[in-house]
Amino acid sequence: MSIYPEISDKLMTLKDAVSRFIKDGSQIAIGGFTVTRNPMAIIYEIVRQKIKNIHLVCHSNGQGLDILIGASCVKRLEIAYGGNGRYAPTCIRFKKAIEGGVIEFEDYSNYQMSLRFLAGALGSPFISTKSGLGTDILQYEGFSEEVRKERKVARKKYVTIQNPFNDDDDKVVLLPALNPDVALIHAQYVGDDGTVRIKGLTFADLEQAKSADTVIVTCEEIVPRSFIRLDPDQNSLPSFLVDAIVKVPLGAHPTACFSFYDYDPIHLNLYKKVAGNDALFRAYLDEWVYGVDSHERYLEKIGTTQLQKIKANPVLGYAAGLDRK
Amino acid sequence: MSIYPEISDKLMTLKDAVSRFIKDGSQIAIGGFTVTRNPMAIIYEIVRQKIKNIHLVCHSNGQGLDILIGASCVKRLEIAYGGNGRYAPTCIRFKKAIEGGVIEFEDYSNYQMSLRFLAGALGSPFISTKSGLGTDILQYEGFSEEVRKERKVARKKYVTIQNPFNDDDDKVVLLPALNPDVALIHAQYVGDDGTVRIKGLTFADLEQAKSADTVIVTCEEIVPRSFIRLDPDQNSLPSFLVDAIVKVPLGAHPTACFSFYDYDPIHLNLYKKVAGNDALFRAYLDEWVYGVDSHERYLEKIGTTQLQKIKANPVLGYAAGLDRK
Amino acid sequence: MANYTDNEMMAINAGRLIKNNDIVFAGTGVSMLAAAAAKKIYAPKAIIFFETGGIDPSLEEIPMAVADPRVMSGTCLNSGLIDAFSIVGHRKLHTIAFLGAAQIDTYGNLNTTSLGNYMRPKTRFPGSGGACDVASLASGVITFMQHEKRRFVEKLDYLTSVGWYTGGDSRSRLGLVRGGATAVVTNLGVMKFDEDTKKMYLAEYYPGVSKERVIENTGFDLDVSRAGESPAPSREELRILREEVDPQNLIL
Amino acid sequence: MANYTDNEMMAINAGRLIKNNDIVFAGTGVSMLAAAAAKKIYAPKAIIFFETGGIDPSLEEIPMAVADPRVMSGTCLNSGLIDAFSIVGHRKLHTIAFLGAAQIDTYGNLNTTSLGNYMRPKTRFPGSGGACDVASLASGVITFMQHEKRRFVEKLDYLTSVGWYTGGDSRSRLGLVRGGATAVVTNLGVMKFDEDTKKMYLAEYYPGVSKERVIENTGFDLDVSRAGESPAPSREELRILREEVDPQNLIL
Repeated sequence: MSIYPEISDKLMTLKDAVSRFIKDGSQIAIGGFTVTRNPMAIIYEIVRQKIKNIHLVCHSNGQGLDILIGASCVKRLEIAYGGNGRYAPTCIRFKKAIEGGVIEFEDYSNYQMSLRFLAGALGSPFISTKSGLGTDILQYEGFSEEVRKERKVARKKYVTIQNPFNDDDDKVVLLPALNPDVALIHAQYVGDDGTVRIKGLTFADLEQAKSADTVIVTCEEIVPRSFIRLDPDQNSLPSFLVDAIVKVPLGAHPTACFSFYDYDPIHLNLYKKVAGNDALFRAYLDEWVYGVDSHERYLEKIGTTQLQKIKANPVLGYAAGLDRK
Repeated sequence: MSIYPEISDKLMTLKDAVSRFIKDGSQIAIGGFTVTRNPMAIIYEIVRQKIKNIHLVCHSNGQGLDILIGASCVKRLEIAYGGNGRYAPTCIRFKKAIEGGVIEFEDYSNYQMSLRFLAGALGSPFISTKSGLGTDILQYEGFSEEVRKERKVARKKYVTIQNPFNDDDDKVVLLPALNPDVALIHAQYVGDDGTVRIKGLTFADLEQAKSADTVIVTCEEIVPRSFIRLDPDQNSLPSFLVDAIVKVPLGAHPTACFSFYDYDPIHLNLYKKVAGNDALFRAYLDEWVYGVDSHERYLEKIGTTQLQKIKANPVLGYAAGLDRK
Repeated sequence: MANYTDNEMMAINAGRLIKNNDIVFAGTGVSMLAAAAAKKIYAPKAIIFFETGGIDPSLEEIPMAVADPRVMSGTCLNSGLIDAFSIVGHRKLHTIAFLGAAQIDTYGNLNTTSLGNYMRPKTRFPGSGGACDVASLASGVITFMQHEKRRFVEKLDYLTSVGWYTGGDSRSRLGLVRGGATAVVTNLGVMKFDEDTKKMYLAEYYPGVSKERVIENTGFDLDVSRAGESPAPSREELRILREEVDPQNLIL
Repeated sequence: MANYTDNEMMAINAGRLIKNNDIVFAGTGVSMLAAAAAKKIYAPKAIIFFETGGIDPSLEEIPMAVADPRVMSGTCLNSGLIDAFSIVGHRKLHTIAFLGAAQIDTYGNLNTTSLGNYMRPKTRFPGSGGACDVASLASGVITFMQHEKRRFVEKLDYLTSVGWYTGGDSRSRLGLVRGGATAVVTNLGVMKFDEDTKKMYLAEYYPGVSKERVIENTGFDLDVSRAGESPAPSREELRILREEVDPQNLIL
């Protein structure tokens, strides 16, 4: 019998979570933001299982985005920002893929993408905003007419209408809702009743999860129901919105996980050095992704010394004094 | 010098908060929901200061709504629900006012009203939903053409459009955003840095506060910055969205305040007995509102025995075993 | 006389309609009882939640309103209205809502707003609250009614919450993608809706109630040809209801 | 040679533009420095916040990205993107955004998307992120630029974030109710915008920089007639910047 009877049907391995829920052509939203809480462990597993033709829908993504694009898993991209702080002012494989014309892409802004997830979560078909009026974001469409006919692609990038509640000339942008096939979220805690708690900033993770057909949550710890229900004001998602739960300590490495660990400057600098060169990048994937069959093995390669360095001060939430150059 | 230097410009008495920020004709949103966290102390003060012609915008309101309407402070009402649990399946003065034709009113639903506050908070001029299609909520308008021209009244109750992102016939309701003049919120905690923390359910309080031009927060306790910033994930509103802070322990009585006190069945039953009769209701106001010049005096009249009975078990959040008949 | 009350019989019959993994939207009064009974007797894996944002509370005491602090205690999550209604309408969930109403018509449309002229009503009720929303967005609605001719009417004075609208496929033609009226549970029996016409019919009448009595108390033509007698509540059902769901006897 | 770096001079000059009670939206790099400097030197009552949702962090260490865990530490509130952008656009707040860009034009419009053809660019940059949003919604924008001809251009390759659009009242005619480009802070000086034409002009040049050098490094006509020399950073400004804002010397 499972030690977690309430979530025994949802608790699974990374391998099973990916093979059950992520398909060729899936539309995927990944949680986190640039250097923090990217669901790296499950992204590495997607790469290992060679899932192709992913339609990625992002606001600001960093390391997760870059690995998926670099490993040729992504066919189509809706994005506001591809960057990883000082370690990659523009994400390296993302930049190469767009300059090389090897992926379909379309630009939005962060608020626009977040509002699109929110609309999907609310069950609203679209949402209105003033953001973007006059910009080339509303001028240039990245997707062709053919792409616009495909599943999970909005029929129009956006629509501008006259505000029907204002008699004066007043233009408003309507943005189509997003309802991805799968949202991948890395959280600090999942209760043994399936309740999810994210600590620190939530970015657009909650809107992404609520808008998705399937939600996979990887987590640092599974904690008792008695703990997670003592103060339910702090919780983020109810169990019934979550389809798969995978316990993966350090599952966001080399990005940060507030109150557990900081981002890993050594690994991100290593990545920065190799990612721009196709051969070196393939060697990186061989060594760090294909060459390890689990996140535990990957962490063994990182090593305890490095992991101790990035261990967060639990009160501050980050590794004070960490050499971040 | 103030003992709270960071919020010395915002900390004030109920009297000052009402006289500074609430005007004849103000559009007001009040927080809480039926029997919980109605900002009663400031509502009583509004009644005492005889503010008139209020335009009240509500989802589900209970005691606060009924007192304001009963005391003839309300001219215009947008509402989803006027009720107070078993103590008033339909709010009594609300019911009389509508049946008597003495206030202008317009009906929406709870989701619709909450979405309208959300749109106001987002800076979106309107928001789309499927809720309400086919109903008389979209058939009957309560406001006249003249009222529709007045400030803070939407030019149209709603608009139905064809979803521009769907080639098939697909109708969608657009609801106009709400941006009330003032939102009145009762919270458990305000930090001495002005940060607001609401415990238990937040209803639509946060959307109401974020959508309003002015926010008045009454609270049970003012707590140190060191406490409220230890876990900022739990906080509800930043200081800069709040214009006035008033410390009023038991400020939601006779409605409940999670983890502090339960609703007061004795007082709500007393109210139920008198509210239907105009003379008795006026006597009630004379005794409990006009006849006391502060919330402290009002609480003295309620008495410690009754207040001890409704004191919440701080872990359960309510008064276990309270006689609620 | 039966050894149980109308409210008990209604709570039990509605509870029997709930299945494991249903997400149950509960309102006040008998709907609160029915939701708690469903969870404690018939469908322990069902989740009870409230429009106010309280999800899966411990319900050690029965809440008297959907904003009662008892709906915030021992929950998995305390959120707010926006979250609650987005759960009601969530595509991946099977959400069942319990509602009450002042009037119902043959297609399960509901009135909780007013009687008489809308602008100057004879009787004003509380209004939609979340009823219109869940009727629009949930997978199904179970309505509690007192079975009286003046409540089961040919034409509603005000259509607050849409059921099967004008029958047939009229609901989906409105633009509503799922849901509709599932059942009506009264003090006399349980009504369901014809799969094609979407008209209400009598599915079950309670022990001691005749089909004729149901017809007499219904203000429109009601097909009773498919009706059978409901099983009486068991001792155990009543025990749980009285001792665990509402031991303070606040609603029973 | 001056005893301070370009980044120090830029952070100090941008910081000087912030007032108490401004709500300052900070990005990465020098904008992070400028925001922290503003708070610690010029406007202690200003609030620094990030598009990621971190509001008023303690900034005991300088964050290297807007999602750095250091923007979540000691805050008054940890929220998310939706909340952050609704703060940027909030009517009751005076919000000033710090942005960087690859290209800027004479009306302060910005490009952070790409050079060359959009679909097959010569150089791809990260994209808008929140830049387009804050340029649309904030009360004002202060942009950090390296002062080079190829960056100060007649025509942007891609207009990611709108400044004064095509000048005059064109911004408000777009439907944007407030905001616009406030200033541009470069390694050579500080540019502002003419009240009527909304064209960029040189307001200040740094000690040791000539008007001619600014003109040489600007790809469009720039009015320098109103320019004066900026005061050099004081010892105290530099001390706070070096010892309190970025003691690890990560960005300086």
